[in-house]
Amino acid sequence: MADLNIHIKDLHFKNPVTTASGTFGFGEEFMEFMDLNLLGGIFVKGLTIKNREGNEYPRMAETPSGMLNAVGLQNKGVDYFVNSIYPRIKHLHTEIIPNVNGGTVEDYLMVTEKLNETEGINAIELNISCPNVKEGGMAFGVSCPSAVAVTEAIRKVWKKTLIVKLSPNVTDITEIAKGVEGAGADAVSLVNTFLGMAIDAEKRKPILSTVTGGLSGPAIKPIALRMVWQVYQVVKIPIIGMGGIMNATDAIEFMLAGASAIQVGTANFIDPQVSLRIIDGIEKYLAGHHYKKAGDIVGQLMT
Amino acid sequence: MADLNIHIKDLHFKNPVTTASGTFGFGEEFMEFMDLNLLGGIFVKGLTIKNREGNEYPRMAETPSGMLNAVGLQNKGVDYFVNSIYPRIKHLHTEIIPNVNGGTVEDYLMVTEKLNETEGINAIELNISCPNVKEGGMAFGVSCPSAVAVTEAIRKVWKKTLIVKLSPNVTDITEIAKGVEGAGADAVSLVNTFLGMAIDAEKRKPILSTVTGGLSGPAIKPIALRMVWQVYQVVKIPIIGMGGIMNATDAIEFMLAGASAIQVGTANFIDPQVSLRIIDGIEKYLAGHHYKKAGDIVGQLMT
Amino acid sequence: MKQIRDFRVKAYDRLNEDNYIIELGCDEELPAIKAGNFAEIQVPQTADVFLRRPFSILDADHKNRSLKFYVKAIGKGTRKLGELAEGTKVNLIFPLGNSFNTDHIRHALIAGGGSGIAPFILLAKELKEKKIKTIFLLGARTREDVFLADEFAKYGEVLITTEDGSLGDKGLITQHSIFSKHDFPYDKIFTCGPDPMMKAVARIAAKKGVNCEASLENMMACGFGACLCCVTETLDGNKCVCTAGPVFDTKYLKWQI
Amino acid sequence: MKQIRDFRVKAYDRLNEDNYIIELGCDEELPAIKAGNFAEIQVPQTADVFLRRPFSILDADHKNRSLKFYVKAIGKGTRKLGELAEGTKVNLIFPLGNSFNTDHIRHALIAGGGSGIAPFILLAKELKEKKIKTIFLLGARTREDVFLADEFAKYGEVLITTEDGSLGDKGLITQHSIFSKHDFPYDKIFTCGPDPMMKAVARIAAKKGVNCEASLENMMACGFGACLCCVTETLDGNKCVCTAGPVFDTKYLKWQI
Ligand SMILES: Cc1cc2nc3c(=O)[nH]c(=O)nc-3n(C[C@H](O)[C@H](O)[C@H](O)COP(=O)(O)OP(=O)(O)OC[C@H]3O[C@@H](n4cnc5c(N)ncnc54)[C@H](O)[C@@H]3O)c2cc1C
Ligand SMILES: Cc1cc2nc3c(=O)[nH]c(=O)nc-3n(C[C@H](O)[C@H](O)[C@H](O)COP(=O)(O)OP(=O)(O)OC[C@H]3O[C@@H](n4cnc5c(N)ncnc54)[C@H](O)[C@@H]3O)c2cc1C
Ligand SMILES: Cc1cc2nc3c(=O)[nH]c(=O)nc-3n(C[C@H](O)[C@H](O)[C@H](O)COP(=O)(O)O)c2cc1C
Ligand SMILES: Cc1cc2nc3c(=O)[nH]c(=O)nc-3n(C[C@H](O)[C@H](O)[C@H](O)COP(=O)(O)O)c2cc1C
Ligand code: FES
Ligand code: FES
Repeated sequence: MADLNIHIKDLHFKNPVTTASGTFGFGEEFMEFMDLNLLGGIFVKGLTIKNREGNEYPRMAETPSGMLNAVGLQNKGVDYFVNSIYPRIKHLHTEIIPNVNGGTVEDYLMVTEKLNETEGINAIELNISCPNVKEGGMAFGVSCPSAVAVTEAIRKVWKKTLIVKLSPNVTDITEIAKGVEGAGADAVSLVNTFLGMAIDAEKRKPILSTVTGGLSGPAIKPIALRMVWQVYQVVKIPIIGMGGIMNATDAIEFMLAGASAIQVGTANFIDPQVSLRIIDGIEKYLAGHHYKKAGDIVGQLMT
Repeated sequence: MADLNIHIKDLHFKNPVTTASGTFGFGEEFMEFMDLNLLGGIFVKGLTIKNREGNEYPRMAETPSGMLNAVGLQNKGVDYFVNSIYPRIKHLHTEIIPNVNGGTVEDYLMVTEKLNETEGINAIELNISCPNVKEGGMAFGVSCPSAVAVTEAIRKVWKKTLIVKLSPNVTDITEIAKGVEGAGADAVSLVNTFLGMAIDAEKRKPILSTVTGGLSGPAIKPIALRMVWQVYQVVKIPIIGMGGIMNATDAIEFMLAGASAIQVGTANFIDPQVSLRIIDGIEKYLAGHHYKKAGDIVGQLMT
Repeated sequence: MKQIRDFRVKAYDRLNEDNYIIELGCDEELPAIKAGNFAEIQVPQTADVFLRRPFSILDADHKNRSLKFYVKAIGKGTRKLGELAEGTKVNLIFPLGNSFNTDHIRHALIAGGGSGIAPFILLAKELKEKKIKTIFLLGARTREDVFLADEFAKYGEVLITTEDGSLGDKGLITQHSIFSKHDFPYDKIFTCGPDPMMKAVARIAAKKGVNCEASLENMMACGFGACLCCVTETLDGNKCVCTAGPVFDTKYLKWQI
Repeated sequence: MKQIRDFRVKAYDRLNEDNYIIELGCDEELPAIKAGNFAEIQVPQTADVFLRRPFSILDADHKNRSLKFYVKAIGKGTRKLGELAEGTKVNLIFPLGNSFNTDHIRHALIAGGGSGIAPFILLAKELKEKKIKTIFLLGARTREDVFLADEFAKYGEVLITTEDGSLGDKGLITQHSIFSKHDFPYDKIFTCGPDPMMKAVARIAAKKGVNCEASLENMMACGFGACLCCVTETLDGNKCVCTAGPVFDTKYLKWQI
């Protein structure tokens, strides 16, 4: 059987399949559906320094081959995660990666410092691309100087693996990717959701309470794939790819385009066991094409 | 019956439903399917100064709720259009709007000047957003200064209605929209296709000969709708909206978000008669909601 | 224990043009199912429906390994679900959500508005088993919108209100005389239906000092607590209707009532 | 005249696991259909297929107002099209494309590779009507991949090659002895199948100075000349296979042969 292991500095994925932040809760929601130890890693729901109630209902709209969400980083704050949630999931034999959010650089720093003290956490994902919060979030990720600034600040305090999650809502994602690489990121993850909107024509009203929200699902796959491929041409650090992955073929496409690992997001809602099927499918593909390890297909698109 | 007429300077659409450039040929391909005189207007296939063979086959990939194309502006040049095609379609009682393309500002100017001399053409659509050509195209549309420069240059020579077609592949589409408005555009049309990519995992190759192509269809609708709504907040000139419109409800959503008229693109491939159904549906909606004219719903989203 | 399981369409019971009961059967034994539980159904054979759709479990037949759902066709998914050929595979995640609390009740009032009747057949069965006296108050726009009244009659007295007076009392559910009568013998109200109606019922319950549980139908993306899309405001902040609900004690909800 | 018309699934003829003939019927009279024409079929009841799919018209029964298509299931759309219940509505745009030129032929050779046989039933009928002697050369990987041989036998002699030799001559279609025999009586070759095979046939035709027409199967988004996606390189530049083709004189194609 092919070797599926992926190492990104302190981080060790036993296979390239991880779950995307905000689509997999804290893992516990899926325990009845699967053995979580089989996953490469779990990117848990976005954390902020304080408790956040998130946006008002309605927060969701279905769209063709996708969905919009406007959750707005509802979470009980990093302390609650560290003290109450993490102890319940730290025994899992899979990497648990917190997704770090903030309205200001200081916020990001404070969250990171709390996690610094938590044993067993080998990596954080810096979310500079959330389109659903009024302050911070995506604002950091759509300008290169601010993306660099927050990455540099966190790099100073976080010594283990630092993953920066990029926004697709930009003219040139390669510029931002190079910027955060220069600022010390160990990996980039992309993409977060696309800013979109849905309207109820009969009521003449937006469907989401926040008017706009983040688009995810297969609809965005072609754009996400293009971005991964573009970023792969310009950075040396590993890429964790995502955006509409529904099955193993999709995952393999992202890997061929340059992703060392992938995240499964919206697909979890439709088939909570989909990640296991994706792991199986990648194994079969590697075997069928006589590859020795998962890393052998990364970036191997013949153009 | 509600008044469906839309006027944009010299341009008069008898209803808000037009067909998108590159998806409706020169109208003739649809004559067997419908009475073209019923359409508000026809945006014909992109024109360049010289004959272009376009990109190599394969030029198309199906994606979830959408498609990628990499046609690359195949056309016989503006002279052929003016001398051979236009005489065959000028009798139609609908607006025929050429879509103007170029690799340099001079190219755009030369095409425009040829059209200047052609009677009956009341408007041109400046395509600064084609993602499928190596030179020019989208490059103009993703930077504000170059979008402004080409618009200003054309404005000097084209006195009738000037529509500038915007690229969605930007961080902030409102900035570009404001720029071209300032440069003298009479209207903006948005969106062109999103830069995307498709991969054949078994062959480990891109599906398109050009690796990347333009994503269209319902997949992009939520993002396109958001962009129309954002642009509506910042410009005073009319907006022609498009991106994934498949039925009357979609069209009405774009109008509520701020579009004075809409273009039907990819949907023409699946149902060549879809535009007529959309006109019908808009009429029914206006009647059902007791509106006197189509213009009354433009931008009437209650947020 | 939550299951992800393939079922097959066994039969439809067409109540009228837009309302139907769908019966789905499977091969394995059903898990325990409680009144109020729902299922996330993946609607097959359509390009229009991306996410699963949540439906209350109307009835569970453990012997025949089948589930029934009452569905009102209001959109793409609910229409398609009503058009499947017998034998079509339909995937379910179930049972989801919490359930009604039937402890310490002497006399229950069930108030179902419009299509908000689905969770009440299982509830009626549970109440009957517990020998709790139950009265059913069904409100609808017209007589054509009153469903399952005969079924409920098996479990207790059925009262009906219609807005146009075409069946039962004329008016809204909350205008029914049982609420204005001096004698209000009920010590628990269960309600499901349109939000304004549930709020009105909750208001009456609060006034009368009677405990009231409502089953909410918020928009859901997952149905099992992963997406945080389905929240409702409670005294403890935003809670997911799919995990903390769908049944809530109305006192706990931050409804402007 | 091109039509957009609803048909209904009448019947399937399952050739083997992956190959089938689907018969679609409609209520109105069929328009004139020529050998080589194709239809753009909208595959219903699936989320996976966005665009229509092009298929050559295998046969047209004007009396019974039905069309037949031979389909090889290779992906999402072709698999779904093989699973529809009788009576399912299927929308078609047809007839599309040009047709074979059967003028001034004395002796025709039809070379069909793999699944590239669909356009040849109508062609065989036309040739027979015109009393043009025709020989059929069918090439496939194994005997399991040879279809409709009995059908073609009604219109002329049938020769078969299989790569593994399980039926007919062993080898590729172009390795069949008729090409190496001194006597080559055919003055027209029609071919359809995988590109490399059609190119090889065209090469032989060029060498022998015989006119050759090939039916191409490029990827299409529309099928009627609107999108310019389906091009093939010709001596006159890029041409749409859906309108300038699908049938091309191979001399006109810029094939590296
Ligand atoms: C826990 C729970 C239990 C439910 N039980 C039942 C049941 O037993 N029987 C039944 O018929 N329905 C029930 N519903 C509602 C049902 O899920 C929706 O009617 C269904 O999802 C609509 O799908 P659709 O594709 O037909 O509608 P769509 O085509 O997606 O939408 C049509 C219209 O309905 C609106 N809409 C869709 N879903 C909802 C919703 N959940 N709340 C409010 N508006 C909505 C949309 O905004 C749109 O305007 C339940 C919902 C929940 C959350
Ligand atoms: C004019 C014309 C006539 C045709 N006639 C017939 C016919 O009579 N019988 C028949 O079985 N098929 C015919 N085809 C081919 C048929 O259209 C494709 O097999 C079908 O579109 C595949 O759809 P799918 O959804 O099953 O494949 P998908 O799931 O979309 O694709 C599966 C795989 O097949 C490849 N593929 C898909 N379509 C084509 C294509 N057109 N050319 C090359 N590769 C492709 C894809 O890249 C992918 O790798 C014809 C095509 C054309 C253009
Ligand atoms: C409901 C929902 C909530 C999300 N919450 C977060 C979050 O808290 N932090 C984050 O970085 N990304 C969040 N995302 C984005 C996903 O992690 C992922 O980047 C995106 O959904 C694209 O992948 P997909 O198409 O596979 O879903 C969320 C997405 C969804 C659908
Ligand atoms: C095959 C194809 C060719 C296109 N060619 C052009 C073109 O020549 N000029 C142009 O401005 N836009 C072109 N477009 C973009 C469309 O006009 C439209 O902006 C886009 O497809 C989004 O709308 P839709 O989702 O409704 O298709 C093309 C789109 C497609 C699918
Ligand atoms: S629907 Fe996803 S958390 Fe409730
Ligand atoms: S398929 Fe659209 S032009 Fe041929």
